[in-house]
Amino acid sequence: MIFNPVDIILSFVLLSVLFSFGTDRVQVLIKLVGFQGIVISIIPFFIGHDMTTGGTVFTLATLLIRGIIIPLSIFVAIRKGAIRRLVEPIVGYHASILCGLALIIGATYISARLDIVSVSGFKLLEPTAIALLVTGMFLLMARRNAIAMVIGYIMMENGIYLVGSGLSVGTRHIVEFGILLDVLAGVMIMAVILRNIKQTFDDVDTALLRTLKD
Amino acid sequence: MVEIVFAIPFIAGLIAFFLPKFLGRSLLVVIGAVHLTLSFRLWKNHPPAYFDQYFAVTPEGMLSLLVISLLFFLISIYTVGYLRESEIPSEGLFTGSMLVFLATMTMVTLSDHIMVMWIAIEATTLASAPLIYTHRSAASLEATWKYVLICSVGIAMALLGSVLVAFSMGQANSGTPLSFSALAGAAKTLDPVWLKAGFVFVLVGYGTKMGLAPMHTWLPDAHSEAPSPASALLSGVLLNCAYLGIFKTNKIMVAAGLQDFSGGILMVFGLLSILAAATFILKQNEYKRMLAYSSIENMGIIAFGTGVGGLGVYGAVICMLHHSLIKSSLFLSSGNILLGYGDRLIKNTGNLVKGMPRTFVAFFAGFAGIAGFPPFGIFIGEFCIVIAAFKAGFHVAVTVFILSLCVIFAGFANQVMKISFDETDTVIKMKESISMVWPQYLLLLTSLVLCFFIPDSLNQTISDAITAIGGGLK
Amino acid sequence: MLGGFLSLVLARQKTLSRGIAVLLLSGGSLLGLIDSAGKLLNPGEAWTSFNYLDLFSLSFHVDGLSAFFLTAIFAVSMMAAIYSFHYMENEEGGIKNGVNYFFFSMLIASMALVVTAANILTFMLSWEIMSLSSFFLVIYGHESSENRKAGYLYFVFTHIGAMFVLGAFGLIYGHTGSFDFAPMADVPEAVKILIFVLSFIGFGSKAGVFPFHVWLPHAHPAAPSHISAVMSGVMIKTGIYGILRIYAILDFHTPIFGYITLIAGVLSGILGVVYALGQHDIKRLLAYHSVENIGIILIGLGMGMIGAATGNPLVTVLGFAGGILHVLNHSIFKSLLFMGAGMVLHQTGTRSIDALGGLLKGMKITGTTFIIASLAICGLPPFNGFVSEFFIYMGSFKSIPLGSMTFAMSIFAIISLAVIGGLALACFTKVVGVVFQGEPRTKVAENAKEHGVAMMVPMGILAAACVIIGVYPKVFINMALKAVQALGLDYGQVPVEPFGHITGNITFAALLFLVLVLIILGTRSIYYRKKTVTRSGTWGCGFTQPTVKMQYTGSSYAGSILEFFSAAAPLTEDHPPIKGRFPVKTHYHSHVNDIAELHMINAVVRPVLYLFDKLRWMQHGDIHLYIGYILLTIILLLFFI
Amino acid sequence: MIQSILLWLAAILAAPFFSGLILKIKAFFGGKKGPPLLINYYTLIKLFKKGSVYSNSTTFVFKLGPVISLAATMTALMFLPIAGHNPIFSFKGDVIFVLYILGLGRFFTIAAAMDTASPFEGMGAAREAYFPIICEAAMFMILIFFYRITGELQLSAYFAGNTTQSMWSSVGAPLLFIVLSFFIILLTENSRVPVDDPATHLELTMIHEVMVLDHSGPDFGLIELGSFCKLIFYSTIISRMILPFESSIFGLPIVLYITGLLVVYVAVGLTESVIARYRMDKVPQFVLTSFALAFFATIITLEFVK
Repeated sequence: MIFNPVDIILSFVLLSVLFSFGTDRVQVLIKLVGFQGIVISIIPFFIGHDMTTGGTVFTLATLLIRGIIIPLSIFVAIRKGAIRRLVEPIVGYHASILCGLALIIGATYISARLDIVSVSGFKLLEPTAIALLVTGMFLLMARRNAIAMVIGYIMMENGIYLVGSGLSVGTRHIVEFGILLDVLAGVMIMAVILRNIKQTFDDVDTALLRTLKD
Repeated sequence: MVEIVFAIPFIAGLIAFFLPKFLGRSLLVVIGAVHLTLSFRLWKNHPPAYFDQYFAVTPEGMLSLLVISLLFFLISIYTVGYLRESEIPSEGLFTGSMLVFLATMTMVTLSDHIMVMWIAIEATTLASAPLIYTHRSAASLEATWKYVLICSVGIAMALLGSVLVAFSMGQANSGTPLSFSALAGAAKTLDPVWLKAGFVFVLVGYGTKMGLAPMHTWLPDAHSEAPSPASALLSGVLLNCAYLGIFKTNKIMVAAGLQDFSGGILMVFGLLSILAAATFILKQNEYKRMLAYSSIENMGIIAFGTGVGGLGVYGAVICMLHHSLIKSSLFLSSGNILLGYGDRLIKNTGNLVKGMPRTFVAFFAGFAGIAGFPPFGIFIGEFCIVIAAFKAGFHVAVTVFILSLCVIFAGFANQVMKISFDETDTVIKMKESISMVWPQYLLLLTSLVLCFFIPDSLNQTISDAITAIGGGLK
Repeated sequence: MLGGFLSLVLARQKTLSRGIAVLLLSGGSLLGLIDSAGKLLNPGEAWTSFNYLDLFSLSFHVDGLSAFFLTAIFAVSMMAAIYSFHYMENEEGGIKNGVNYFFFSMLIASMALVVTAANILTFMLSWEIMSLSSFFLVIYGHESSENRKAGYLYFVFTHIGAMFVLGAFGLIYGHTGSFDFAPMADVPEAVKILIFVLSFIGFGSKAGVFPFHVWLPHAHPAAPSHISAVMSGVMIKTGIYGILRIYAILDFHTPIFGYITLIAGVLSGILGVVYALGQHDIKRLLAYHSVENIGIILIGLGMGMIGAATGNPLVTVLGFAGGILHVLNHSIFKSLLFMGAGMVLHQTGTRSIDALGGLLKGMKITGTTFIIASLAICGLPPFNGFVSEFFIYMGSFKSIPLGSMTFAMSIFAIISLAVIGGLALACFTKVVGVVFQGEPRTKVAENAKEHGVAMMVPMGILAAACVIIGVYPKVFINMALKAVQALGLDYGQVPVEPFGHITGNITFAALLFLVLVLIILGTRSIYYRKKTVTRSGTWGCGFTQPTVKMQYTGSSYAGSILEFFSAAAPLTEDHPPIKGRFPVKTHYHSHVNDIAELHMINAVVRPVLYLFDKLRWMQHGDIHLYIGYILLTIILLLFFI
Repeated sequence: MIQSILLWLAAILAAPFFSGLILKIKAFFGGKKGPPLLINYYTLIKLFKKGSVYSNSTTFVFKLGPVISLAATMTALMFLPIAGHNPIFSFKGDVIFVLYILGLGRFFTIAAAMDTASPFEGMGAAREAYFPIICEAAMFMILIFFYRITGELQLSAYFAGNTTQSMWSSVGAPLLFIVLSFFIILLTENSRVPVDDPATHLELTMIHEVMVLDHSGPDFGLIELGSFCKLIFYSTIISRMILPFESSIFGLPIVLYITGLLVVYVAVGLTESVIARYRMDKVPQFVLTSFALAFFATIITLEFVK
């Protein structure tokens, strides 16, 4: 079919990915992650599976957590420690954007090679998933700001969630549930650590965390 | 009713957060004992699991579980003494997370469902993070940060891998549950490409947790910064849990007839880890980091053995058992050394044999064991692995294996000799109480006994475990 | 044999009380000795096997070869145990002694296990236990840094050696698929050669074959003397045993083995004795002589292998028998020498040759036995060293006509044997002359007395053994022949006849010589009865006040010879020139560098360290790159799907 | 057998005479009258009449030295075929035994020297220990040569009967080298010029003489006797090698033998009178030449024997 809500939504996500490459503000990143969270958690509605009530509730819960709780918690962490709002890139912004484009293209290419479409009927689903994954990785590697790294981690999880959402119903919920739990707990712990880092070094620049080495 | 085994410590852990010091300590030991007995009963009469599609009693799981509970019991005894000697902030948190950690690890060993396994392993990460941060120092904070972040990323990879494995089921058998046993059963019908991809991701993911090079980077930091009982747990059993994940996935691979692929990758990772360990042990200047790297080495050996297959798998399992026993004893001894000399650097220690003779015995015996000297079991393990590798004809690989073991030994021995015999003018700050030496002795003794005599039932369990992934004795 | 083990096990519990330990040790060794000797004299093969871990089996098997080595092991350990009773007495710390005895008994037991092991696993197990226990014995005196260094060196070398052996075994298992030490049938020859080389390196590093002997001169001085006696006497021989055993297993008679062994033997022989000449520390010197004698043994074995390869029974048996007999001989006189050195050390507290002198006056028995042992180690008749060397000579000569390559080899062997003999003679005249004769150079040496019956009795017994074997070698040669038979060189029953002749001749000649000596002595003493015998100072050739400092020291004694070998044994001297018309004070210090040690450091250790140093940047503490590793790994792996 | 024993005794008894001969020759070349031919007997008798003086620093080894060295040489002589007669005893490999028994003698001479704590004797001992090493190498080289030809390992197989003759016929040329190298060995082993100068007055430059400085009286006599025997041992071999002729005429072999001995001793005397003693550090090269010769000879024989 020509008009496909999922692909439209996913294209938004890809856009947000590009933004996340370009931006230099932590808040923006957080907002983006929240946006992604909301978007990807509503995707299951549009994927052709028949939604049971339980499934619906579950999806809503996902939306709640991904879209609101997690971003909020990070905001809280920030306000608690009035963290500097810059992401301190290792790779510059413009270079990052180029990287982003390259990543998206690469992602599309790869997903074309492994025919995941057979599993889920949507063209953009897999490229977006891979793009999110790699973006998360990229943020983890290319941003010295600890918060940016956490966000990168969340993006990765989002990507995996997308991949998982291509699964058939029988196994999907447990997967989603697991991811959700993991992200929640993980982000909570990370937030705690963030705060501690802030208190110890009164900065979240991971360049300070390079003392342990051989 | 299998779940109770991890339910109890979980609840206890939650309680322990709020208990006063003394109660917390005693609770630790009590739960350890209870857990030990429970897991023994589990081992003796395999009861069915309540959520039987998520949990099951598998031989390889039982092996790790037994090791876990034995180690935890002894370590908890040690911990009591340790807590008495050293002052650490918010002890409740410490004991609590110890128990929760135990619970999560138990859950790993009992889980049969891919996702549950994954959740459990991630949970171990989160549960052990506070343990590493116990000392509240900048360094420990950094270690925790790296530990959590790297492991989470790795585990995320594992998750992706699991999902891909799920993909490999395709539409054909969407009915089958995502449990290892079921998948192993239906292995032939799985799509090999997805399976391979899944295995790669799972291996990298759990390998990160298991400490296989080049994903091992968090390990030395975490082990050196965590308080010794925690490091003992981390290196003694946590790594095994991660290994369990790989082991089970490998089971599917073997069942699907892809053991050459998986075996090859495992061997490569094994060798890489051993080489990495050699690199850093050779000129190490902190003993706890040294021990950590030696853990990496042993994980490498185990992975290598698993990859070799045949007798090698047997060797790998033997190595796993004995490494847990010996390495944890070593970490406990290193805890004594740390308390005694109050310094992490090797050059500031020395003449252990005079200063702390009891600890010296445990420490040196542990070293001999880890270095693969009889009468400790790792000797048998390495022997089997090497023999099997030759039998399978991986001559180059086994040459690298042996040579790097030599290098590691040279470095390790050098450091240990320094610690044990060099002159020093430090005055020992602690006295060796019974509860801080006997756990090590018991651990070593167990390894020693297991080197010469393995009870048939245990032997049966081992062979069950290894036959599943094509480990044969001949 | 089992009886021996039983009491050893007992000894482990009671190690705290020295006496009991010694009693049990020696008793156990005695039982073992009787048993093994019995096995040797009336050939019978014993099997024992235990099930192990339900899949392997620990099996032991005693054939001629094992029995021969067992005899040596138990004999020497018994002596050493008795000796230790008085030697260890003024060592502080009962617990320390206890530990020492514990590992001592473990060492004996494990050595016995090694030579009786009948499959790969058993062998490796006992081998490693042996290494471990001997390591603890080496670092007994861990207070001094050089002992620690020695222990470390030994530990590393022995472990690496074990790894090589493991590799060889792995190859064997890989091709036969069985753990047992059974002759290998259909295995490609290249593999067999590889196995031989690997195991040769592995066992050689235990036996102290050049250039793998580096640990030896460090470790032996470090250990207490009775331990050095055991280690140098029998423990390093387990390496020889291993080589022989592997040779028997391979069941493949190529001259290449012979060449390898022989050349290694010649190198170790000559260089060993040259380095020995350069030593000032008496125990180091003896240690280097162990290297030399291992060389001689290997020459014999090499000859045997060549003989076997060229299908010449006589050469084969002569070579092997000579080598194997030399194992026994060396274990006897070398342990005797170490005991003597131990006595000196125990009484004077110094190991430096040039600090001693004139001990023969104070220590009659020690001195005499030491001289006897020196004569034996120089291979002079009528002592036991001569017998085995004689056999090896015979073998080498016999192999001259066997073709050009063998001809070259045998010339090589004979000449080097001759040179070794000469050098050894020079070296031991130096030791005897400087340590036991002349004037004492220090106070301690001046009033050194003997002490400890338990220390002298074994020395006496061993010295007697030297003479007995030297004069009446028939029985022992037969033992050696039994051992050779066990090699399975498809000659079946080795004929005792021709060798009987040889031994007969030796006995005869020795007796003849002794009779002659006695006659002359007798006449001399009778003659002297009515002579005026006066004592006075040594004729100082015009010097009116000769001082003890003017004596020829060991360094100066060996100087000219070392010059001759300076290529192989670079000599570093530290000697500030004398200044002024009335020179105040100067000192002279010389040290012979072991080229093997130098090159081992330059060629092996340094590169390895360098390489791994370069790799250390991996762990540079930046989390971003850590995560990068993970990504990279995955991307790489994805290519293999 | 009886004959052999007689010859043995004769050789021992005659040894001093020939040594005296050397002195005579040297004197002759020096233009002096020189001592009587029987000088050595006189000295021996005189010595045996005397008493002994022992240094305080000596032990029983010092007394043992002379005895054993003498006994060693005598034993060696027993295995040597004199004038082509079968020796008293002989067995396969007796050569090795003989060489080593001589080594034993040397050991004790050195030990006795070291016993006196005199720096000069130590010096001599060091040299005595050093040079023979190379000699032994050369000896064994020669042995290999002989074995190569005869395939036997006993002196009787080389020098008894017509074996030597046949050797000449088969490998004449190399044998010349052997004779030469053996002569060098003789000079070294018996510490004659140019290796050592027994007649010099400066102890620093001696080898053998300095080692026996402290021996006196009968002991010294024994030593002297021993060295005479040693000399005659070597020269007997050479004389047999240069005059290997066998004949049934009674006494002719003896005559030949004696002439041979005369030649050898004269040669020694000549060398002593025409050549000066080498510097000590030159000596090893000199001795090595003998080894080289023997080696060369052996290599050549490879061609002959094929």
